[in-house]
Amino acid sequence: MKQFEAEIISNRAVAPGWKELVLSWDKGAGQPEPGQFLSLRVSPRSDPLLRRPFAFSGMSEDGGRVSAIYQVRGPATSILAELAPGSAIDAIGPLGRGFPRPGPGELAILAAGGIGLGPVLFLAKSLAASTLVLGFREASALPRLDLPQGCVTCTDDGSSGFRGKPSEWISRNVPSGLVRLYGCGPAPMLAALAGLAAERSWASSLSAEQWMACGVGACMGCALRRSDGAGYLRACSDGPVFSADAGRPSPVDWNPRRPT
Amino acid sequence: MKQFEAEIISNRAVAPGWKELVLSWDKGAGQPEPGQFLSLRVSPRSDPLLRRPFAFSGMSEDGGRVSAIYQVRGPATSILAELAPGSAIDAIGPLGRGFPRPGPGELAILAAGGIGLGPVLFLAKSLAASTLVLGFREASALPRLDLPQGCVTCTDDGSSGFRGKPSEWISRNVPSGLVRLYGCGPAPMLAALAGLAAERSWASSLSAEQWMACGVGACMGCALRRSDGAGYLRACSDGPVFSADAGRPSPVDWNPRRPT
Amino acid sequence: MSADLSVRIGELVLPNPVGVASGTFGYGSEYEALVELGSLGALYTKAITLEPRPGNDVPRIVETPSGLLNSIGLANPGVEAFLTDKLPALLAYPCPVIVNVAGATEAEYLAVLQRIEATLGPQASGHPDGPGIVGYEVNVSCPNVKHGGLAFGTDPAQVERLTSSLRAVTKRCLIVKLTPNVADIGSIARAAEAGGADAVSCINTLVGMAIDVGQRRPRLATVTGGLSGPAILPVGVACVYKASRAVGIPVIGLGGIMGPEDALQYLLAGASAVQVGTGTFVDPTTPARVLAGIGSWMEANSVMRVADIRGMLR
Amino acid sequence: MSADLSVRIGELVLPNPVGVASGTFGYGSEYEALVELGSLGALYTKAITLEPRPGNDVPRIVETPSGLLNSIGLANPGVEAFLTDKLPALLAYPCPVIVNVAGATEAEYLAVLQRIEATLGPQASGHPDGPGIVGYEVNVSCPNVKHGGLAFGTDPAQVERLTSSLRAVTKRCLIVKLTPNVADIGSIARAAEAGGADAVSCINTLVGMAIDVGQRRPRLATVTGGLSGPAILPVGVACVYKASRAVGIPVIGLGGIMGPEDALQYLLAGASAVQVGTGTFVDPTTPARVLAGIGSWMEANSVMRVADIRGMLR
Ligand SMILES: Cc1cc2nc3c(=O)[nH]c(=O)nc-3n(C[C@H](O)[C@H](O)[C@H](O)COP(=O)(O)OP(=O)(O)OC[C@H]3O[C@@H](n4cnc5c(N)ncnc54)[C@H](O)[C@@H]3O)c2cc1C
Ligand SMILES: Cc1cc2nc3c(=O)[nH]c(=O)nc-3n(C[C@H](O)[C@H](O)[C@H](O)COP(=O)(O)OP(=O)(O)OC[C@H]3O[C@@H](n4cnc5c(N)ncnc54)[C@H](O)[C@@H]3O)c2cc1C
Ligand SMILES: Cc1cc2nc3c(=O)[nH]c(=O)nc-3n(C[C@H](O)[C@H](O)[C@H](O)COP(=O)(O)O)c2cc1C
Ligand SMILES: Cc1cc2nc3c(=O)[nH]c(=O)nc-3n(C[C@H](O)[C@H](O)[C@H](O)COP(=O)(O)O)c2cc1C
Ligand code: FES
Ligand code: FES
Repeated sequence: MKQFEAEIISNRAVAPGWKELVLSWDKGAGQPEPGQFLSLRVSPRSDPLLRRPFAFSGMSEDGGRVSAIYQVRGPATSILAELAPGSAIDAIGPLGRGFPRPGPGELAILAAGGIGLGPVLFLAKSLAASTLVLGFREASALPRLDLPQGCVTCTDDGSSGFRGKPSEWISRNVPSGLVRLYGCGPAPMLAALAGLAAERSWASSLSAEQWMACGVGACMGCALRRSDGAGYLRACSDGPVFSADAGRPSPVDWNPRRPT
Repeated sequence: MKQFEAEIISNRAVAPGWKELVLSWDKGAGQPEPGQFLSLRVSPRSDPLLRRPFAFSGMSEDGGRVSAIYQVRGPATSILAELAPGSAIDAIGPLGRGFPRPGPGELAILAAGGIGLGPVLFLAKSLAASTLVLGFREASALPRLDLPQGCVTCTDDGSSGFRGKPSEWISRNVPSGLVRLYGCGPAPMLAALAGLAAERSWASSLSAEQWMACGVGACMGCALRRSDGAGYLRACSDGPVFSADAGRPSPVDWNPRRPT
Repeated sequence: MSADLSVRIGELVLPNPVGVASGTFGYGSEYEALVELGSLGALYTKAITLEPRPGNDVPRIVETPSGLLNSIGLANPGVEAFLTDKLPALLAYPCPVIVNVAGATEAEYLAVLQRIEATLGPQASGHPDGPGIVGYEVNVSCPNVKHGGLAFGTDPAQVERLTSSLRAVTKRCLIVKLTPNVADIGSIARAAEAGGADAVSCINTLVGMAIDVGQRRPRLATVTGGLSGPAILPVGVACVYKASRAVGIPVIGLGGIMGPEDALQYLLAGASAVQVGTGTFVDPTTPARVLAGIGSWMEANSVMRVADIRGMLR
Repeated sequence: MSADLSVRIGELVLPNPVGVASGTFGYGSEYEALVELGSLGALYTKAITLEPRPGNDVPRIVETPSGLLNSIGLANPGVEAFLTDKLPALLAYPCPVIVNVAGATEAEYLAVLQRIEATLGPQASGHPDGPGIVGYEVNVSCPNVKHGGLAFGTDPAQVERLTSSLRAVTKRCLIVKLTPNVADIGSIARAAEAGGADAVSCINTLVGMAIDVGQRRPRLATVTGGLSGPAILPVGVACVYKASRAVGIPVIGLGGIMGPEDALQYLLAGASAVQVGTGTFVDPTTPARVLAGIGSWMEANSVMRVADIRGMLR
């Protein structure tokens, strides 16, 4: 983990409202793993104020460049989208705990939706074999990226590939057996994946999203409710990836309901 | 006066730390006069928050474009300096009261320093005859602009033109007689010009600077102390140009001292 | 059927919930070229005091992160000049006008109100939902010279007494404008209600200070000033949330409103209406954008009456 | 001769005026990879309570204009786990450590302090200018459950009593951390001084609230939270200006410090030292940049001792 001035190598649109950022990487910071993230300060002014977390979507062979795929959502990502190649940006990383490797004999099933695309693509690239299932709203949202051969695309409206959610495709197409289900995406998707894994007694490693202030474990802002009710875990440093195995239930509660 | 989205036509460097902005002008707003200003909102975010005032430095013949010469000083002007031609900017103008024409027989002597350059150049262009005296720190600060023929340049270090301040050049070179002394620049310069005019019984029209919040006369934020002690005047709407004649002293106190 | 944007405050009916805040809109004429006065829910004037006041020494304003710090002081021509020079134009405006009143003693507030009431005459009967001077907003953030200079608005007893003595001299709408510089804004709001106020508005500015470290001087001639703008938005929303749960009378919310979302935060927190202050300086279209945005939100959420928004927070 | 950056607070000498604020630096280890602990003037820990506390429900943070609104709550492992799990590392750090203490009753604060004192033993004699646990910062922004939930820090009498009972059990440096959510911070600072505090620090967060208007829900699970960051800088500077003129003991300033100029505003306003909180989240180099910038300013202004800055405001 290190803070340094990264150089923006490229910042190109990959789909409507989606861009891919490529940054120079300081090797002294350590080698990023799939599931880990970096935090960026997009502006020296105080609005927007906080750093923003983005998961790695890849790394160059020599380790000198990293990438992230991001959605333009609000103030920080709008500013980020305007930054030109050659400009410098304040980066901290790698942060958090990434995806564990599959256990012996475990089949790796990878599911991504929304902003989960980047980390899951990175994970797919790092594994010798896996089944990759990507969810999109519709065909036009498919990114102009070299997606791995054989990857399954799902769309909500059936305009490309499977009609439905990645969890539905997996539930219908993956036979029971020794599986580790990997996933990153919106909260309802994580809840569906966690439910599916529990039902099939699969191991699972899911990546959580939560608002962050420090990104390094100091502020307790990114708390996630523990599944055992005994308080909270930090998304940024206890996660963002949390795993469940046969004997060990997920440490965090993936159910997105909010108490009233 | 009107609020409209202006288009940035050009935004080029004219000296180290100085730029000239050219904007499209909505003729429905009315025709800007020398000494008047416009206010710009440089960013949709809330830091920097307030609009910033800039004096007009010129207008195209057809009235469809206006310009301002500005110094990159702080957050707002730094953001402004990065805006590319073609982008839109929220503008309000023309604001304030500009320079009056010289009276019958009055010789127009124009002095500018620092950010006073723009409005004074605009005034010079609008007058058939005038003596224009411009002050700079040193030769390298001279702007790459078509300065009017015969204009006098002064530098603090004598590296170009007269060594000294515009007020000193004027005091030595302008004979007593029917003169209107025009000026815009830093507070000490205005104080010197006001003193000189009083001493020689010249009429004067000087443009004041003050922090502004609304720019239209509503907030009382841009107050300037009255010379008669009876309260305050507003730089934005009572000014920014304030005049003194033989029988009528300057309504504002040009002495920059601050009470303790 | 189109949505009902009107706001009821006591007997008063305002055409829509978006007003412009005291001290940020002069006496209306200054913004006439840029803002359509007929679209304002209410125009709150700059504070009026008994005697003319020149205002504080300069500099009076400085920008802070997402904020504006001001020490204008109560610069105003005094109630007599107000009545002769400003009132005729205010009465002719196509929007309701609320006069903001300030003073250094209870007697001073009272004298201002009595003088204006004497000029206007008692309120016409029926529901005054048209233009004209429809009410008063009492700025209790002023230091009480008889109580060691602490603001009236920091002491419930003083607020109640001041409110009830003003209540006695006017039937027009009486709004008490609360300061956020207190530990428990609910208790101050309750005091205003007990004194007979028709509504409370909050918040006035937060006490703040900025220093020029190069010059080693306070940036404002008065050393401290009042902080407004987006920086204080969350403080204002919290104050409205608490005040609206402490009283039965309407609460008018303000502080840092720059767009419709900010205004909707106030309405959902419990406000019946809002005011735009610093937001008008930054963008004079703010009041109009806020009103339009509230309308769109109501449509999207199938809300027919703006008055219903305050009960919609989950 | 090089400048003297040391800060004296009672018997305590801190190596430099720039500390990191409670709750924003964990227990130090979290930032070890990014911030050189040896360069900190002091490390203020996350609040410690008697029992372990899980903290508030989620979401706990939301960004506001130039601000951060949080409702972490007093999430901490409790004093026993603190002593076994956190203390050994804290004692080994190359910087002075100040333990932030919180509670719901006076007895709870007292028990925490007694428990820590019992473990550490009485303070070594002489000037403790080295590392180790050199003092306590008492967070009086906590609601007092025995007084209807209003924060201890809003009532001078409660602050004085709490301070003096804590004073009785420790010889270590005792700092009372004031809340800005009061009408007169000077009176609270005086109460802390009367109770025997060695210093006061201010400010803690301002009460704030944010609403998701799409969801129609408060953005924080706890509804209201505490506002920090640059938005509150002018409020903090004003509080320090007032508090430092109300008491003879040192004042430690914090709230919104993002760079050297902000810290110098606090020092010129009357602070003897500062703390960086939210600024560390935004840029972990902030404490180091602030310290370096204070040094440059001192050189440019020919100031030899950082302690002299507080008298330099014109
Ligand atoms: C560990 C982690 C990894 C991430 N990786 C990526 C990535 O690879 N690509 C990517 O596009 N985004 C990623 N994000 C989300 C990204 O950080 C946010 O989209 C970004 O901060 C939005 O900033 P903004 O100012 O543009 O929008 P904001 O105004 O801050 O947010 C816009 C909307 O996005 C949602 N949102 C934003 N941030 C969060 C959050 N932390 N938790 C929950 N909801 C949020 C909210 O609905 C909000 O209203 C990641 C977040 C985390 C915590
Ligand atoms: C009527 C008027 C006309 C102006 N015309 C021009 C112009 O033609 N060209 C130009 O470059 N600038 C002009 N200015 C000044 C310009 O508005 C400021 O330079 C600009 O607002 C600085 O914004 P910033 O955020 O970049 O810097 P800030 O951080 O706001 O200011 C940087 C420094 O500049 C000084 N400063 C900035 N604004 C003012 C002010 N209003 N009064 C006194 N001191 C100030 C202060 O010393 C401050 O520390 C004019 C100002 C006024 C009031
Ligand atoms: C320049 C200025 C002058 C003000 N004058 C007054 C005043 O005379 N009376 C009053 O009650 N409030 C006054 N206020 C406070 C505003 O009405 C409002 O309460 C405050 O600015 C918060 O709202 P905002 O953030 O939308 O500006 C003034 C505010 C500003 C910025
Ligand atoms: C996430 C977070 C947690 C905090 N926790 C504590 C705490 O446990 N005890 C305390 O006294 N102050 C706590 N504070 C307040 C800070 O120490 C500080 O007073 C406040 O944030 C203002 O400073 P800043 O603007 O530099 O952050 C916390 C602040 C934040 C942002
Ligand atoms: S973001 Fe601070 S602990 Fe995770
Ligand atoms: S800037 Fe508002 S009155 Fe001049």
